Amino acid sequence: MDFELTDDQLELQRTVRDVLAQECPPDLVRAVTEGGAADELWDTLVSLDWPGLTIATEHGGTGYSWVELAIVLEEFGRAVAPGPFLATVTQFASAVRAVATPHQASHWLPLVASGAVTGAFAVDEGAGTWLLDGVSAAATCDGEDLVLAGTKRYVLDGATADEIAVVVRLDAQLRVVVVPRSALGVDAFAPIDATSVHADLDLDGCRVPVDRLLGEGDATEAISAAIDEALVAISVSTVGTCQRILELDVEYAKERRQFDVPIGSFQAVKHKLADMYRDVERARALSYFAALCLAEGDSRAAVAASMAKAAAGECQQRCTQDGLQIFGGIGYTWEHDLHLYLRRAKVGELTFGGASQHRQRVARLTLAGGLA
Amino acid sequence: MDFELTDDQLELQRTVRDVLAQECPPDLVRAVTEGGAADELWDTLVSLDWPGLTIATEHGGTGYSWVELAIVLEEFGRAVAPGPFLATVTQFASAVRAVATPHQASHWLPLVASGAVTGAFAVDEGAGTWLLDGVSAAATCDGEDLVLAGTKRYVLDGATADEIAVVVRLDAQLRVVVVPRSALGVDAFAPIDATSVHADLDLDGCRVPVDRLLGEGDATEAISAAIDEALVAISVSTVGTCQRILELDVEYAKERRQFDVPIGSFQAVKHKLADMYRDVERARALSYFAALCLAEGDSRAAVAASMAKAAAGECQQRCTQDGLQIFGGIGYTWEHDLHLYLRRAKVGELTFGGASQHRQRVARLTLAGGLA
Amino acid sequence: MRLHNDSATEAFRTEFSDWLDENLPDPAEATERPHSSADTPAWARAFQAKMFDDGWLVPAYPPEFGGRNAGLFEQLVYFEELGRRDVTRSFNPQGLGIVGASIVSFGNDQQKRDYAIPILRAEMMAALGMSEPNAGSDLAGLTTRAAIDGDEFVVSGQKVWTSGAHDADMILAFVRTDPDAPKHKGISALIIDTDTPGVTRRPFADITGPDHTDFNEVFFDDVRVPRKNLVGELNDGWRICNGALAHERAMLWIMWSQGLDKMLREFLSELRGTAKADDPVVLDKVGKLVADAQSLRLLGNRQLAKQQRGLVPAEQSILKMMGSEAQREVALLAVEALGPAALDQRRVPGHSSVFASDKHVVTWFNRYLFGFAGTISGGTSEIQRNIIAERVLGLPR
Amino acid sequence: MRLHNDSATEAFRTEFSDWLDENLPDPAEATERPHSSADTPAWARAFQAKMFDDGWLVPAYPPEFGGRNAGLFEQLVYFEELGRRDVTRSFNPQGLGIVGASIVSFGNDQQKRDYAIPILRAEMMAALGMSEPNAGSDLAGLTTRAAIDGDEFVVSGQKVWTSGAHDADMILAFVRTDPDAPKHKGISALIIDTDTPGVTRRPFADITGPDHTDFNEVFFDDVRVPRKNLVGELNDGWRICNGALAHERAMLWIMWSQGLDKMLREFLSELRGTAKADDPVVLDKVGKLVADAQSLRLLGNRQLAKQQRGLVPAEQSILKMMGSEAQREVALLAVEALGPAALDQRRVPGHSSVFASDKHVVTWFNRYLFGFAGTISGGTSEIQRNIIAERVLGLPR
Repeated sequence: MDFELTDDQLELQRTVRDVLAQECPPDLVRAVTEGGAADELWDTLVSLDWPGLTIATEHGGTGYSWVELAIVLEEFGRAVAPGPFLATVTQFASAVRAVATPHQASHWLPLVASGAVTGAFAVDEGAGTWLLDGVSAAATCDGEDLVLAGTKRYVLDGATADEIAVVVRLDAQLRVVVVPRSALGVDAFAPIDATSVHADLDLDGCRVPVDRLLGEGDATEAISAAIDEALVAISVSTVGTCQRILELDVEYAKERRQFDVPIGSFQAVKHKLADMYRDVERARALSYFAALCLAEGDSRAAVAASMAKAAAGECQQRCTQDGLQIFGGIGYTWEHDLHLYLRRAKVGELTFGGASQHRQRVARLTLAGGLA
Repeated sequence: MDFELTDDQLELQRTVRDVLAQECPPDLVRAVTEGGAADELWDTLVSLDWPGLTIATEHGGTGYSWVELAIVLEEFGRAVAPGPFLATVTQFASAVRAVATPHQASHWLPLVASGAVTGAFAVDEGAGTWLLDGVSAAATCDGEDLVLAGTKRYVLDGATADEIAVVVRLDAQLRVVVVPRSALGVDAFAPIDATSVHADLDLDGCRVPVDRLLGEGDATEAISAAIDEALVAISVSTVGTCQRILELDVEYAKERRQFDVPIGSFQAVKHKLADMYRDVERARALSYFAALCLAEGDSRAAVAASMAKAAAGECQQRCTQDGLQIFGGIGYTWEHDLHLYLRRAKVGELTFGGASQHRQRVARLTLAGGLA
Repeated sequence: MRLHNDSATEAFRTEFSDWLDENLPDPAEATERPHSSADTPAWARAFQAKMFDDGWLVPAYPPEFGGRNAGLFEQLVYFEELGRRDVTRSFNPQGLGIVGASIVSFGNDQQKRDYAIPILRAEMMAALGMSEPNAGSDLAGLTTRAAIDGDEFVVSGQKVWTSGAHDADMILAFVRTDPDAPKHKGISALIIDTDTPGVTRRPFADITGPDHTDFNEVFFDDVRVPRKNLVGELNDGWRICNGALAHERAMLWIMWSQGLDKMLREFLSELRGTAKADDPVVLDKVGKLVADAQSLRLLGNRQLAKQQRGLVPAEQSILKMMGSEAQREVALLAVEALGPAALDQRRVPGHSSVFASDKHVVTWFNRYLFGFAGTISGGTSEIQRNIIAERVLGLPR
Repeated sequence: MRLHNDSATEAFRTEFSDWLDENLPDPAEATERPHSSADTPAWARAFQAKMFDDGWLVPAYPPEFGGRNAGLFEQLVYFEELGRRDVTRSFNPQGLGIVGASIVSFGNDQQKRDYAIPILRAEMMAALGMSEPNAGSDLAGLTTRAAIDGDEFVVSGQKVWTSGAHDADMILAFVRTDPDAPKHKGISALIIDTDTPGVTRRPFADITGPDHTDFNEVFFDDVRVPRKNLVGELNDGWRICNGALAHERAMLWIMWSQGLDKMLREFLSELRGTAKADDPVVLDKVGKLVADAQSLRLLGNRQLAKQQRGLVPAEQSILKMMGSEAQREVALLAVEALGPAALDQRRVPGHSSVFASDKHVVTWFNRYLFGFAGTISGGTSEIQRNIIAERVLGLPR
């Protein structure tokens, strides 16, 4: 394998980083955290055609691979970028692409690529995992309409997205139906990270035209594949966030003096930072490997996605905890930016299953099928 | 509560330590590890009446409480004392005392107190835990005899003890029957620690007189209580062993120089030793609390025993791993004594359930019954 | 060794327990919440004063300072009874525990009358001026100057992390009075009334949220402080700094122990009956924390027993480290066990006592963040480990 | 980025794979076991010589040293094929990998002919004299002296941890030739034949058992070594010490990666079908280790890809630390998951390859102990972390 970015990919990385440095500085994140909006950032991303990065050119996208998307997501995580990108591109669009008929795809994907529609993906009903056996939300046909019932929980952007891809049961099959958010009852959380707001959705009595039912027949496998994409997206974004925490800590450890020396000369600080570095590198490697599996349609994508999510979870646990501990009091203030990163990293861990659940999934898949 | 040893107890501690320093130096342990015997040590312990420490005076013992026994056991662990003390006093005698009728007790306990008989306790059948629902070894009555069937595994001193208290099912009741080792098929292990040898026992066809069946009726609770004693004994013995590892490491860290300074001046070494110290103190506190609960018949004895075993397990894990890491190459040699302690500590962890299993038991008991 | 206290100690417990039953604030009247650690609502001031007057505020003190010369185990059962009921003695804990205590121990009679007793009776709110921007873990490096000018000190410099300063009437400030002396010589303790000209307090929000404001930066700009406000001897501040907690030093672990017990209790009551209560991975961690809580209590008890016997216990060195780290762990486990439900900051665990001071710290996520206060302030966990290695184990500095 | 190699690399794999299929030792004849890391049974000597002669021993070398000037990815697939079959190239790994490599890189023609090629062809067994009793982690502190006396060096001092010295024909010893120079100047590399008068080798047992004897103390008592045995320039030994591994440095991670894979594979095959394979606490740890193994492979691959592009990779700094710690963890998990069954040292996991050299290291408990060799020797894990912090992250020393 060739496990390093190509020159073109490195160029993309630089471009994304430059754009975000300009358009998404910590002040913007802080403004959103304290109640503001980030509409201009989204407009910029749309003008750069990034929502359609991995959407096929025939659907108005750029047609890049998942590796390029991973590059963008890592930078988004590094900048704690707010806005609808993550849910729209890595959850809604993934679900649509995985499940829809070609005809439906040619309707929805151009809308995503052009930035005309933002989306979300509603799977979980309270277990806090990615597991589909917990789905009991139901759709029933009523003439030309589908009538929905049930509740979806912890939906990223569930309170703000235009359209929501909802996983339901229909005649004992798992299906995805695209529902306008305006047709649903929405209960948004008071979030720990105001840049990624989750919501519970009440489906009861919601009625949509039957052509919003994606694909044909049971979509369990396709939904699983879409969820794997969501896992990898959260993982690589978390890597970016943790990378930034590490950078902030290293910088601080070089400058801050206690007992007449920089605190970075204490072995306790050095070893914490060395372990953070190792965890970031490990999570990055596993995230890009998962992205590469997605890009090449490799059969290891599922186990790779869970390895990435587990590694990102371990990485955020160490980087948030030791990252804050190294900063000491300064990092404990609202005024310091550290907590912006910390909150985002923790949100990633808490959604679509935590590190321990994914480690167990990796173990079960490996015991069943041999080493990756 | 008064959670410190009394003057008398401190005096006992000094006495035991002095005796073992004299009678059980590391050279003796090494000799046993390399194939020798420790018969003289056992003769000395018998001459000091220690096997009967907690056996009532009416049965020829000294009648001390479990706290005094804990003091002795900690010193035994500290000296990695070989020989039949642990299995005889904290497993065989505990089982007999918990289960036997007064008449049977007055037969067996004086034999233990006088050192005339060494014993073992056979519970496990392969699960590697203390759990009684795995017992399927059976006894059936045949006239004046009991006939046994089944296999017992991982029995400490199972290859050497005179008498073995075997947990069996008889008419759907859990019972204990005392079997002469000579009547059993014995398969001794090649042990990781030659000072504590385990064996598998083959009960099939073994025939003993019916008066060797202890007590009357189902003994599940009494057996559980005896197992709790075994847990506390292993825990407090492990504390002593880890204490010695800590002492050896501290001493070495003060002396050994690298990069022109004692390695104990490096923060990485300091913090490892500080954590080892904390874990030893924590495990010691929980072990003595459990001993105190046994001494006073407190209802928290079961949860306390598992807390002690869990804490001892965490403590040995850290002390063996970091204790060896701090010593570096020197500790990696057969010639250095460190591994004698390391092996004993690891044996404790591997018997009667490991730390994780006991943590789970603590959690279940606590969830069921409130905090201890 | 024995599990139970003697009957005299238990009688003491009963006496206090009865007093509490009789005198606890009426929840209907105790509705006002404090908004900083030097803000005490009227109902709480009244309760604290009542504790003082009846000799139950600091039992170890003599009666004139609100106590009854209680022994160590009497103090222990006292705190157990407070903890069992979630009773907070004072909403100005640094006033009661450090500032008041320092003046009781080292102040002169006038300072005791004018400051210590009003602080203990909650008539005056106090703050502690110790940390500085460049003297956090390295307290001996403080640089706030106090130059002597006739009958006055002229104080210049900056303090930070001064809890509740914006609501405090006075600050006990540690200042450098001899710049030429070695680092931890040349420090003195001064009482500085917060309305003295030149004192500026800037409260700032902590990590838990922009509206959670307790810490302050305090700037001293040529602040003139009368010489009579010097506590103890000139240049003897380091001793005061270390001795301030003498009266209840043996009891400091109780705060960690009870805080941990409370969090565990609340977490377990959330866990009971959920699917996670049967998840071995969660149970594994719960068992660890239950044992942590129990060992903290045991080691605290052992420390007391040693002191009772006139020995010098080493337990103290690990209790704060164990307690603060375990508290952070419980909160993190709760966050993880809740999973995405922990994203919702409207979810407030536990029952609320009349003394519950601050909703900011009681969501599990904020409790996790708040846990860092324990592993950072008052000597970071890293420094605690250095101390254990050097002072307890005797390793070279 | 792409998952698969180009076809030329895969063709190289096929060529080597075919060669192995044809030339692997016959198990029936390969029964004799080596008893130290400088002891090679006749069948293994023959196989190693065959690899040399056919250019498969060190593919990166030119043909005259048993290679074929292979590129980085060719070397990678070469090691993958060896690993897949559990093939050991040499039972004298320090001879092949360090001593031979040092002489190939820094020796003169005569040394290459008299030492390097015989070592590579397994006609001569070599040991490495680097560590000393007081120079373990601090290698620059070595004190074995070599004074120049005419055409000879006179060597005095002691080495330790010299693997296989008692079975070796020669030792490449690092000695101090200029005692006045700063610490890591003044060191030279000497070839010392083990039968030279004054050389005493005392093998000693390691922690895994009294009969597991590979390490030696080596004493030099006025040992006279001809000047022509100096490798490289006088006082240039530090460069040799660091440069010895240059040819396969990019491949060092493979050892950790393959060792970890092998242990995991054997552990998982023991676990399959047992009750522990459904225990979430065990699965949680297994998942962690599977991800460790995969990330090690990925980071190793990334290092190669960077080198291929002419970049200087930083991955190397974490690979050894990750690999050695993960290996220790797998063994510990196996011991814990086995429970008391792990007490029985007769239980030998895994299948045995003809190359399996040492039963001492393959019980899980001994593998756990053996794991410490990885976290201690060649720079302890603590020193690896210092290096990462200082060289990769740029923290002050």
